[in-house]
Amino acid sequence: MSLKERVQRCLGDDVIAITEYRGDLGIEVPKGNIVSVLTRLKEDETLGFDFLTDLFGVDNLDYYAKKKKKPKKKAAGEEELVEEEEDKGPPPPRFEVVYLLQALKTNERLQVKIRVPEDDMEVDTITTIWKAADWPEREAFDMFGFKFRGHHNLRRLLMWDEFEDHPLRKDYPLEGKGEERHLSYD
Amino acid sequence: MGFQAYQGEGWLLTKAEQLINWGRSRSPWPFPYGTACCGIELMAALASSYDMARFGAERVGFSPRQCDVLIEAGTITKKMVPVLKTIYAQMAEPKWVIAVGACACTGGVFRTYSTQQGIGSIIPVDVFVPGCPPRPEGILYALLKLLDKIQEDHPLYKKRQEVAEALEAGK
Amino acid sequence: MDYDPVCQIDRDPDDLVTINIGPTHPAMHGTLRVIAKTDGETIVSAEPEIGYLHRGVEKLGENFTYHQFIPLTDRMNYCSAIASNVAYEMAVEKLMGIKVPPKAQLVRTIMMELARIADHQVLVGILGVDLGALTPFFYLIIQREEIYDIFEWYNGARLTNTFGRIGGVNADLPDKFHEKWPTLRDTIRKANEETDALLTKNRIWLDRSVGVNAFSAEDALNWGFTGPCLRACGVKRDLRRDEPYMFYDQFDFKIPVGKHGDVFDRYMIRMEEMEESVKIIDQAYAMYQEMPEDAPLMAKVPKIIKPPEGECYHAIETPNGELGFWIRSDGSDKPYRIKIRPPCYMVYQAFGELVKGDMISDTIACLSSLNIIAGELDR
Amino acid sequence: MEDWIIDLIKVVFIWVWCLLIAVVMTWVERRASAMMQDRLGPNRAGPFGLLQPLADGIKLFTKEEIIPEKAKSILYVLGPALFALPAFSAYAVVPFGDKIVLGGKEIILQVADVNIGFLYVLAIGSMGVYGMVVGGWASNNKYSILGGLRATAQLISYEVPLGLALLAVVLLYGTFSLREMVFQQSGTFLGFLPNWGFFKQPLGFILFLVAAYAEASRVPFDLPEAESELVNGYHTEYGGMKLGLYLFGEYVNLGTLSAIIVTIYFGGWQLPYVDMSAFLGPVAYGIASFLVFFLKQAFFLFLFVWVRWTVPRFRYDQLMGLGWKSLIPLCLVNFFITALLVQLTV
Repeated sequence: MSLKERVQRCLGDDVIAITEYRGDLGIEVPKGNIVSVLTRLKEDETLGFDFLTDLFGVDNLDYYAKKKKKPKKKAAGEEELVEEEEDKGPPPPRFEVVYLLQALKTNERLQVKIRVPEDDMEVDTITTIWKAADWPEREAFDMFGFKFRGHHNLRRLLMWDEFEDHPLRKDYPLEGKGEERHLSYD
Repeated sequence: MGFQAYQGEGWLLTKAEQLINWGRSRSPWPFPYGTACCGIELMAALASSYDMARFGAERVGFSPRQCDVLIEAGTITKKMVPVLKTIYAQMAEPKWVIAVGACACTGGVFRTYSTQQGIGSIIPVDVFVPGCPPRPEGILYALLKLLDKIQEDHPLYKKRQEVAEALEAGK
Repeated sequence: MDYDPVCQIDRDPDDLVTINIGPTHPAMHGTLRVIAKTDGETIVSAEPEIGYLHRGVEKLGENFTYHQFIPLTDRMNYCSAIASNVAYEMAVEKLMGIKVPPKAQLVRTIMMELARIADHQVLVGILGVDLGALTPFFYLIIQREEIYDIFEWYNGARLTNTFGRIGGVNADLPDKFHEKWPTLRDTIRKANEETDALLTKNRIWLDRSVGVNAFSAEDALNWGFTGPCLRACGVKRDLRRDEPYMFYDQFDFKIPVGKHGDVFDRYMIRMEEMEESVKIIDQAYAMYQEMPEDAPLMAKVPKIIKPPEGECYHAIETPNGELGFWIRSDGSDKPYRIKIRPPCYMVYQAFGELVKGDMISDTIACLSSLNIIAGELDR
Repeated sequence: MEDWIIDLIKVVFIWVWCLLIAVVMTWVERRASAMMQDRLGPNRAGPFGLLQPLADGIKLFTKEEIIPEKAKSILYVLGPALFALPAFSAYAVVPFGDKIVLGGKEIILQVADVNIGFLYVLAIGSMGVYGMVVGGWASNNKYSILGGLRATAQLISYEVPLGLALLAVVLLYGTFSLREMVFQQSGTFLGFLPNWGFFKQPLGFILFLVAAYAEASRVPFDLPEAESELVNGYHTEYGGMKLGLYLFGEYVNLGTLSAIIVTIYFGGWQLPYVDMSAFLGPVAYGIASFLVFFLKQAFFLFLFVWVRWTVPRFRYDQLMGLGWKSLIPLCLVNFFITALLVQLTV
């Protein structure tokens, strides 16, 4: 059975969309179910995605803006669900969180995505499943502003604590807004 | 007679200055502030093939109180700026700074929100070494340039001059 | 009074001393910082703080074209820049669906394995320095200069090589390489033997490294370890074997695996991997010599790289472990989002866990043996 | 000549000589380490970089004197002095040569031949730790305090094996006077070996050597300053000539320890199998004995450097374990065996 079928069988209705590009399988799941989905993926015998490779955020602000302009220039085999949403309903959620999983036994990889709207940045933490998610979640908070519910130490990781913005968002300028760090020693 | 010293450099003063400069220029103990790629080249410059120790730049110390030349090799991010300032302030006079690499000179390719665009705007720099990263020879050349600069310094006379100027101003 | 499970005593939390190690501490490699709470010499808790070398590489990547990004990958893991270059190039090639000609792959293999040796040599040298043995560092550096000579002949740079292009490599192996390699192989082995004699057979060295910071395989996988640090814990996992790329499935090489995941295992795995890398280069070079002189070095690649929309992840085994690039393309000439998965990022976040209950000296040994490269860690 | 003038000359001579050894040692350390590491080492100041220590000295003298704001200023200044002085003082009882006859007057090449010289050395030797502790504490820096604490524990722990190893020697020679000990080492032992303490006390010598390395806090026992761990340990906050005093004091310490090793275990100024006084004139003999002593001392000084650049550093608990669990029991064993043998032979 191919990986795609196995994942569909394991997750059932939780799979909102499936993409496949150059052999990389990606699934989109509802935001609220991420912990249960990852737990199932980890514990399912036919899948066994027991290794978290990485976790990060993506800001789709420019992506959607660009798509609206020229919707026809699209490669075949891309996410079709997204396109339909665009045409009809309200704009899709701005942010994405991507989880890269790996099955050590079968050497298979899987991308799991959730979409996070700008006005509700809370995501459940997965540090309960993998400790490896500790810093990646902090970095995602630092760079995009996701609030990981239940994370034990959600502080800025790369920027200093007093920094206010989220630099990897698309509306943040590359050269910054002139922030400077001042330390006072006592 | 006492006032004469203020007039210009006397023989004694010049000789003493020469001696001090001789000592200082042959014993520039480095503070290797290697933060990024240039730090590896700085390491190579300190190691056997290039051997910076030939010029007396030995006894690599990580205590700023004990070092003379701050060799800042690598990118300084905005998060690091206060640290660098503190380190520089902790060093004892006379102190010199060599900025190694494009990042330390101008920020280099990293023209971003988090990178300090050159350390020249934070602390006074004596020698800039371009390159990304510069070769160890470049670092050695910068050190030699710095030693030349030390040789031309006036450690005593300058102070006398300052005293004289302060006296003048006081009158 | 709280019961402290680490030291197994009751202790008033106010009695602890907070020590700030870094970022200019000699053992912190310039940009790392650890805030440690200690009871005497024993570490009760240690929290690493990073970001002192965060240069915004990922943000820059969104503003650079695909080719322009290659030099930035040099500056990530500057100890073995070539491995980072190839990792990125292979990710873009996967995104574009480009097949790289075999000769270019062999050139890449040879250069990458040389970079692996250079990286491990720096690590072993620095580990020695941090444990107080300075001389092996100098022996290894002298020898490493010869590897740098080869890099320099290839494209003029010693450290940040900007090796290869998307779709292949820009040049063949330098002519001098063919004369140099047989002698270089011997000097690498000689330097390793000298280091071995100075360190591995030294009782103090063994005392300082055996059993220090032992880490179980289960924990290591949970924390996302890859590369030598994971193999030291006893997990036989190497992307060169498990997800073979290039010609690694045709080469005959061993994957050294440790048992306890302590400092000594990490050190020994590096020492043995150098030997295996020499073997791989020998085999790759033999295959390379069978190739015709005028075999192509570049695949057909458009002048301006505009991958079709989509996203993919590709990882290879760099000296530190799995270095992966996740790239999303929106069809333009610049990547929409690049996410780098640096190996030591995952390793370093477990640092607090690793050193808990050890002594201050062990912290230093542990940090060196993990081979944390700040450029890659903070990006 | 008045006696006190002679004494003064001897004191000044020994003081200058100590300084000279310390100065030359900084050069030797740098050049020898360079030699071991396939480098050249400092070679710009004077021929072969011989004037390098002078350049360092000038630089350190003309450096700005910083007393950190939060430091305890009196103790901060006192620290280096407390460290350097005992090192010099210990030299007072070391016989650095036999005797020299000048103008019919016999001059002993030793500042003071006290009959408890041995105890004096031990007492003064343990004073050095005050310099480290006071310096470390007064700096008001956590690394310095840790360095100072390590120094206290280490030096006090290793005083014990040092003293025990020496005690066996006292049993052997039956005297506390260092000069007397040297005289007892003339002649041969078992018919073919030089009658040196080393051959009578091989285990004692090794124990003493290890303890001496710890007392001098050199690699592998350089935990008080442990560069990669505690930045620079107890002298992290020191710069300028205060640092210079610490560095000088360390080398003077090495000189003293080497001198004691030579005196107690290697026959002092005596050559094996040869009696120099038989064929040398009184003045020449004095100078020759001094040179022989110096050569032996130089070997041990070089040994200190050699070990420094070869081995890694101990961890704190291993250091303590070595001291209390290995050295002290061995010292006791050595002590009892010696006592037994002395009892049997007498």
